[in-house]
Amino acid sequence: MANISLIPCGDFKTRYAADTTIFPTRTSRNFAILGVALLLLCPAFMDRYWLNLCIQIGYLGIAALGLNILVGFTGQISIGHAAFFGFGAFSSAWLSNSFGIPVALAIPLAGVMTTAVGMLFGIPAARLKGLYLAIATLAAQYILQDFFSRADWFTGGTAGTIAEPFSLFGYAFDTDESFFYVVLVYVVVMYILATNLMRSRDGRALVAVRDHYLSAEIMGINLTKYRTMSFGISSFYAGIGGALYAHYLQFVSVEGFTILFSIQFLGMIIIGGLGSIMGSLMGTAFMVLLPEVMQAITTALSGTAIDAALNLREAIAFLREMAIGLVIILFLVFEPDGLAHRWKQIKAYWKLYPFSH
Amino acid sequence: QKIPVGHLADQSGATSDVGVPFGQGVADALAYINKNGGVGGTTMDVETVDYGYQAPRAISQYKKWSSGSGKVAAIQGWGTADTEALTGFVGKDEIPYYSGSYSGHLTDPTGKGPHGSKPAPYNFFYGPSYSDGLRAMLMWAADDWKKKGGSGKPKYVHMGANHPYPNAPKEAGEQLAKELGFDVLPAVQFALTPGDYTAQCLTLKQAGANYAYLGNTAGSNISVLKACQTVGAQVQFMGNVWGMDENAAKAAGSAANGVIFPVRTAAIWGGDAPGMKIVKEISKVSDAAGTAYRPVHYVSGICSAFYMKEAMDWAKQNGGVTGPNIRKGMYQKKDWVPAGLEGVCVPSTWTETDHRGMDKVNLYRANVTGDTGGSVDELVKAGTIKLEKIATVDVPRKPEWLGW
Amino acid sequence: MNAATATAAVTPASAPAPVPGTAKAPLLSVNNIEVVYNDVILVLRGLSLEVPEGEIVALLGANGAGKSTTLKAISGLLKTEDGEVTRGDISFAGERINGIDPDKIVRRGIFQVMEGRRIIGDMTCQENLRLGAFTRRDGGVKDDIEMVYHYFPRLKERTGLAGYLSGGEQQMLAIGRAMMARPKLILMDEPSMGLSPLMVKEVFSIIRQINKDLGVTILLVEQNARMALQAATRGYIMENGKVVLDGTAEELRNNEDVKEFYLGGGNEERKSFKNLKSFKRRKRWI
Amino acid sequence: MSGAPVASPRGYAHPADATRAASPSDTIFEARGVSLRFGGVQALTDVGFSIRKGELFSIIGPNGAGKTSMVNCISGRYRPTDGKVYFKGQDITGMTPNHRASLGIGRTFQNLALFGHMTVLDNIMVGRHHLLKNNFFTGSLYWLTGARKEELAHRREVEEIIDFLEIQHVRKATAGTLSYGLRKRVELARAIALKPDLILLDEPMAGMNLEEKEDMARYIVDLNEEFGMTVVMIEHDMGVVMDISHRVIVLEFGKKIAEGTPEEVLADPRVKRAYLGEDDEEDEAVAPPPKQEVA
Amino acid sequence: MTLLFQLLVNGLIVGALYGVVAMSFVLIYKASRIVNFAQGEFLLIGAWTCWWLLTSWQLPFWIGFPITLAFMLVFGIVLQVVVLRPMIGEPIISVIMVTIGLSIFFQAMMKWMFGVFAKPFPTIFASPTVNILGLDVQTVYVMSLVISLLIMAGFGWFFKYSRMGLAMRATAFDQQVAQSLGISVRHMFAMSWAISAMVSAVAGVTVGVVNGVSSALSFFGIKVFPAVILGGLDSVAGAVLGGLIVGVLENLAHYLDSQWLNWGNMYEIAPFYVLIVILMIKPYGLFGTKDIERV
Ligand SMILES: Nc1ncnc2c1ncn2[C@@H]1O[C@H](COP(=O)(O)OP(=O)(O)OP(=O)(O)O)[C@@H](O)[C@H]1O
Ligand SMILES: Nc1ncnc2c1ncn2[C@@H]1O[C@H](COP(=O)(O)OP(=O)(O)OP(=O)(O)O)[C@@H](O)[C@H]1O
Ligand SMILES: [Mg+2]
Ligand SMILES: [Mg+2]
Repeated sequence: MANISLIPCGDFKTRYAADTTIFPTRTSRNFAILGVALLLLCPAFMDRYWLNLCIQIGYLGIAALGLNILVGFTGQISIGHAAFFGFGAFSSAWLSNSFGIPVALAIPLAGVMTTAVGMLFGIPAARLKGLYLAIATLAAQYILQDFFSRADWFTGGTAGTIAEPFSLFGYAFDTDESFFYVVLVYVVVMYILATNLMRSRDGRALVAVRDHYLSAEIMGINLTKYRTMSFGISSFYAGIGGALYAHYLQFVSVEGFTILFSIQFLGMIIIGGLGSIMGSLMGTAFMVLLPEVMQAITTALSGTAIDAALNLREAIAFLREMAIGLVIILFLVFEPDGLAHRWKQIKAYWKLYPFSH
Repeated sequence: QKIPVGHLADQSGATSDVGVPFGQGVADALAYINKNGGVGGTTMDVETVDYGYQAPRAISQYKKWSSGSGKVAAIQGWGTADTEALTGFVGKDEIPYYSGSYSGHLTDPTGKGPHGSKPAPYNFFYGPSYSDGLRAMLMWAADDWKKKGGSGKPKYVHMGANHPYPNAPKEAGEQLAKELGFDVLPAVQFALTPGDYTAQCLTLKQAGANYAYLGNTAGSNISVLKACQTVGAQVQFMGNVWGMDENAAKAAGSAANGVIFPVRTAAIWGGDAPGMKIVKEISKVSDAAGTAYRPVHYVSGICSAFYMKEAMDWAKQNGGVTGPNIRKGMYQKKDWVPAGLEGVCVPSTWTETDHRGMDKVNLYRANVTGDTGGSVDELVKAGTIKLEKIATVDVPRKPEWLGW
Repeated sequence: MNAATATAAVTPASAPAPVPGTAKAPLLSVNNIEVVYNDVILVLRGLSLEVPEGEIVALLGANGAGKSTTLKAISGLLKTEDGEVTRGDISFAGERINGIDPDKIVRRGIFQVMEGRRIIGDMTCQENLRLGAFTRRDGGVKDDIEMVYHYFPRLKERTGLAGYLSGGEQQMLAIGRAMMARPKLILMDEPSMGLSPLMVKEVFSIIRQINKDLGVTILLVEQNARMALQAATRGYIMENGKVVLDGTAEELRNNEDVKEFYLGGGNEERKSFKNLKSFKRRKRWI
Repeated sequence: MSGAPVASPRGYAHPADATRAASPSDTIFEARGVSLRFGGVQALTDVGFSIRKGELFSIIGPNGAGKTSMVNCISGRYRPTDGKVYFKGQDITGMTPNHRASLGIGRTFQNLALFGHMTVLDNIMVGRHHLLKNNFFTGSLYWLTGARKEELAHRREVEEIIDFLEIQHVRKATAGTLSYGLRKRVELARAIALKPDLILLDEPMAGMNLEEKEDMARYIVDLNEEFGMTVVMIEHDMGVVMDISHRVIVLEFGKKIAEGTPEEVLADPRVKRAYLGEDDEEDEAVAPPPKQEVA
Repeated sequence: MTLLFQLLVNGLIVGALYGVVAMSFVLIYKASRIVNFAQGEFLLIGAWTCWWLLTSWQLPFWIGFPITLAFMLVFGIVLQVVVLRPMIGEPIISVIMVTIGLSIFFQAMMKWMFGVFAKPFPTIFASPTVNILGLDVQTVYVMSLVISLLIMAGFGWFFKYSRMGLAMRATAFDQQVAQSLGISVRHMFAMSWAISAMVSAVAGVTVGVVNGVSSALSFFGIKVFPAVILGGLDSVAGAVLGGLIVGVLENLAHYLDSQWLNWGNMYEIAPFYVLIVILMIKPYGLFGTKDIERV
């Protein structure tokens, strides 16, 4: 995961404030703002299929960012993220169903509830490291899943529970077009919060714990606190993501939050780039779009000459799944550091051009 | 102008062992309909998509189908994952959703039933609900107990994973079992994947269970059957609709011998019924030679597709093939069978307030004798595997059972 | 290049001269190599050096000059760090070896003692030593372990995991491991780092012994220039990825600049470290 | 210790009296009968010494003598199996390392222990952890909670340290890719950023050439004299130890075998035998230093 | 009481099977620190291969089984050469992700090649069950028990004493150093993948014989994680012991559940609770080596 330590030419800062901004240059910042503005227009020209994909990328991206904070920034692998995602979904539904709390409020509250649960399951992090910790999170996955199917009062048991649509001032955001904005706001806010976190004290402490926990401790960082807290923060993100998911589908069922889903979350951040905030979103997009692209290819193929010649028919579904696996493998073989890394290299290339060598 | 129709199937995912034959049945039937006049002369534009039993993919696919100009008139769906996730959406978008998920709550279109859950006005399925299937088997079991001259109360146990699908009929079944005079034992759980379930069988044996419901899909049911055979637990197993079929009987071998399960059609492949002729024709869509053996799910898939087709026929004549019209089309007749499939599909009735289509459940017994190496075709032909109809049970449409 | 500061005896490095007094080809010769890390960071810019068979050659230079990089380029380990030799070539015993996998290079007889000890922490000393002899197939491994214990008796006492050894003990183990391999050429990266003065002396005498008794050629990277130039027959001094000065050890020892910047104290007495406060100089041949 | 900039130009108070304190109340650290064992290995046996405020104190000894272990006992990485350690009169034996850091103990490591994937700047900012007040909540809200102001104030001080150690040019570089010598310097910077009263340096000059050692020595002397930090240093280069330290203890096999001024210790025959070696071929390096002149 | 006793016996027997799968994890982990998420698919591939040889070629088990093992050996090597070799030196977590990709790939491929239906194994043992201490047990379980014990003893020796075993451990510890010692990292990896694939095939065939072969078998791959961790990630004997413990725990939990608690699902969840408790007491499992924490 070697980094390039070059400072692009033309990077002269005269004030420390200017050196700590989120966007290194004015142009990049303007581009980001423009990007968000363009996204605001999406519902006008995208159909529900695309909006749905964007919404999926949105809420999964928030949860993936949480996992990246835990895995990428703090170095604690978790294979139980889907359970926390699910907990957020159930919490939000429960809060709004049982207590009549408006959904707009229930979502952040669900985030807080999930944080608490996350910290509870983060306690082993004080003593466990690496894969031992990872398997402890696997235990969290199974224990929570079991809890979901048992706790009728909370989750509706195995039958699942309905979740109210998101509404604000009496306006219900129950279409893809309107819910898109809800997710967009959450994505922007959550990503900015994370960016801020990572450039301030506690974020740095998390990274320090990842890179060298022994010296981090000697630099005054309370390992137990930060390791547990990292679980908390990550669960908070998972909870928010899950809550958005719940109010989008308006139905939550235990079935959705399996270990495979947890592994998919891991896939998102590894492909996006560990320890990269924007990478989380890119990785999510990759993992969400990959099956869709493969499906599109499959659809395009079926009925064509190739299909007829090879008699794909039944095979095609399996070939598609195999292709998904293969793309993941190939991607990692050629880009083991993730999308964010490639993105950085592209940027560096252009900045340093023609002196890229 | 074609009628766009969506078809979600699981060909590669966790439930593909039953998803493949069912999906094939649906797809072949739709293709056959198109070849033979379509819906009142208009052909359907069917897109079959394998979603690998992953809800998010089902949702994206649904969004594709439900938006824009190509909005589908109806969808042939598949399992618990997609059906549950989409129930709300199809209700709102008014797209009839025919699925292979038979959870009781999908039979309550208004959500006003005694066990009121979310309304499912656009969900249809062909077959007995999981609960009704289990009720039928319990009624049969009560009889069976008497017939066999068992003394005392028979003991009943619900088995399955703690998941939406195996659990769907759990309470309904235990309730009825009590009413029928069973001694209801605590439910026994086993995962949805194959594994070692010797422990479960040992406890069954120790508790002296007489009748056990297997709520899972075939893969893990086989493990239970085999383990119980090994430890010698003498239990009459009753399988779920999806929990037992020709393939499962083959895989479980002699352990599957004697298992009871509901079959949705009035006749199975090779059976004698007027409608079988069309079924054979349909089968040729994907098997030109016409030699393949088609398991029970395939035939059920055909019925599912044909009910939709007839509702579309009605809709076409009454204001156009739109979701709401197709839904109305489903309500037009009583105890009806799609034209041409007489004796294959079981007469069913849907009403605006009650989507429990079937009130007669056919129970079959799997008879397995000897070694089950070789293909299902051969085994059935040789009589090694035989599905034998043992009863047709009336499950009345009691109002208190609506949506349960 | 500030040639004026170099004495006449020293050959400017830009054109590597054949090693005086040796007619046959050197065991190792590095020819004008360029090394790039991560495809962008140019670290070695046309470095050349030669190591004649049977000699000890010292490679000196400031931190970050590229000494370790040079050794890694020779041993092939550069590959494992995203580095690449983009120009020039390296030949060992007459054969070109750049681009070959590090483990194959070891089989050809080049063994590197890496900077920072790098022992296998979760194995015992003995297991570490046995691993040193991984490429050997002869039966002398047991005897050689005893030989290493003879040189470093402390290692024999430590029966626990090597990861718990003190820094100096680990350094001894790393050197011992190289002895176990019985290579033709050992590349030593700062073998005296972290050793006590007594131990430094011992390590250098061991280096001499390895060289003399076992006939191993040694390329030695050292910060302790004084000791290194005493042990070595020849020396190279590098700055910023290039060799800037080379010559026999004798010549280098007497070079004024080397004296001032590497040996401490040119003409005058040794300066006290205490008095250096706020006094700053910048050398450089470039 | 608030986030606001401190009055003194470098942010460090000059001690009223930089010269060596004599009275025992000036003891900043004391070890009493410290023993440490790891299974069968007795790393330290009954070691006791005290360090005065403002002192530059060296620990020397053969490899494996227990020097690093001793420093680990001070910084809290190890807990002595026996004995106690006191810092500013307080018993800190059972205290966690992070707690000790906030009391004012900073250190560098024998084997580099930088945060390899962070920039040099961030590495040093981590050193300021216990001085910063913002937390994950206020930090996330950055602009709204004063976190930004605080960060910038501390950034300014960190830049002072960067200037002092002359590592401006690698400020933004990833620490893991630096050469050995620079990494050592960054580590020192990180330790200084803690604003410690007692700084522990474990072989700060290992792997450096003469010139770099000179630089390093200069920084250490500056730290001690200008910034008033008490310094504990482990070093194998006798020249440096003799020249700059005020007092030295010698460990061998986990036991203290000598203590005193550099000259006294050097004269001790036991030290000669155990540590320096008897022969005089290399004596030049450990020759008595020339007279010190204090700048 | 007999029920409890029978459950315990069953736990041991099934546990041994978990132990075999756990061992195949440990093998790869020990040589490369990679957690192989495709282990379940290895199982599946082994089971299908053997099934195919036995049904399509009508080979007797005692010929088909060794051929399966040989095939898996080659398969492991090919897989390593084609897919994992380019990943040498890349971050471990990326390699782990590759194994996830492999798992998706092979899962689909197996379904494609062998269909989606569960298929029964031909009868292999003359007497399908053996009575052990009053419990009827599938004969094949006994076979896997014996094989697993043999494998375990073999690997115990291999890693402790053989030259290759040492080299594998060195590779896991630090690839760069291993290469500098002349160890071919590629060979080590290829070897570990080959052996691991072979060992998983033993488990795959066993499970296949008992339950019939179907894609769902691959679930075993994840199921044994607790066993691996319980024993200690890098301990072969630990893996087997971990497997036995998990097996017994499952059965014990089921006993408690069915007799008194009636919570349901305990047999699946209880091992995880116990796992967490054990890890809190022994953070490296029962036999895992502690990470060396030194500064
Ligand atoms: N893996 C790497 N990626 C990027 N740059 C590197 C890498 N390794 C070394 N460098 C850079 O290459 C240059 C030379 O490093 P090298 O380690 O060879 O120096 P050195 O002469 O051995 O110094 P020292 O005496 O400190 O060990 C340094 O500027 C360093 O930053
Ligand atoms: N965590 C530990 N576990 C076991 N033994 C240890 C541990 N830490 C240190 N030791 C042992 O204690 C002894 C002293 O080690 P220490 O690191 O303190 O030596 P040192 O004086 O710093 O030596 P050097 O100058 O070589 O760094 C060594 O023999 C070492 O093997
Ligand atoms: Mg170096
Ligand atoms: Mg030390």
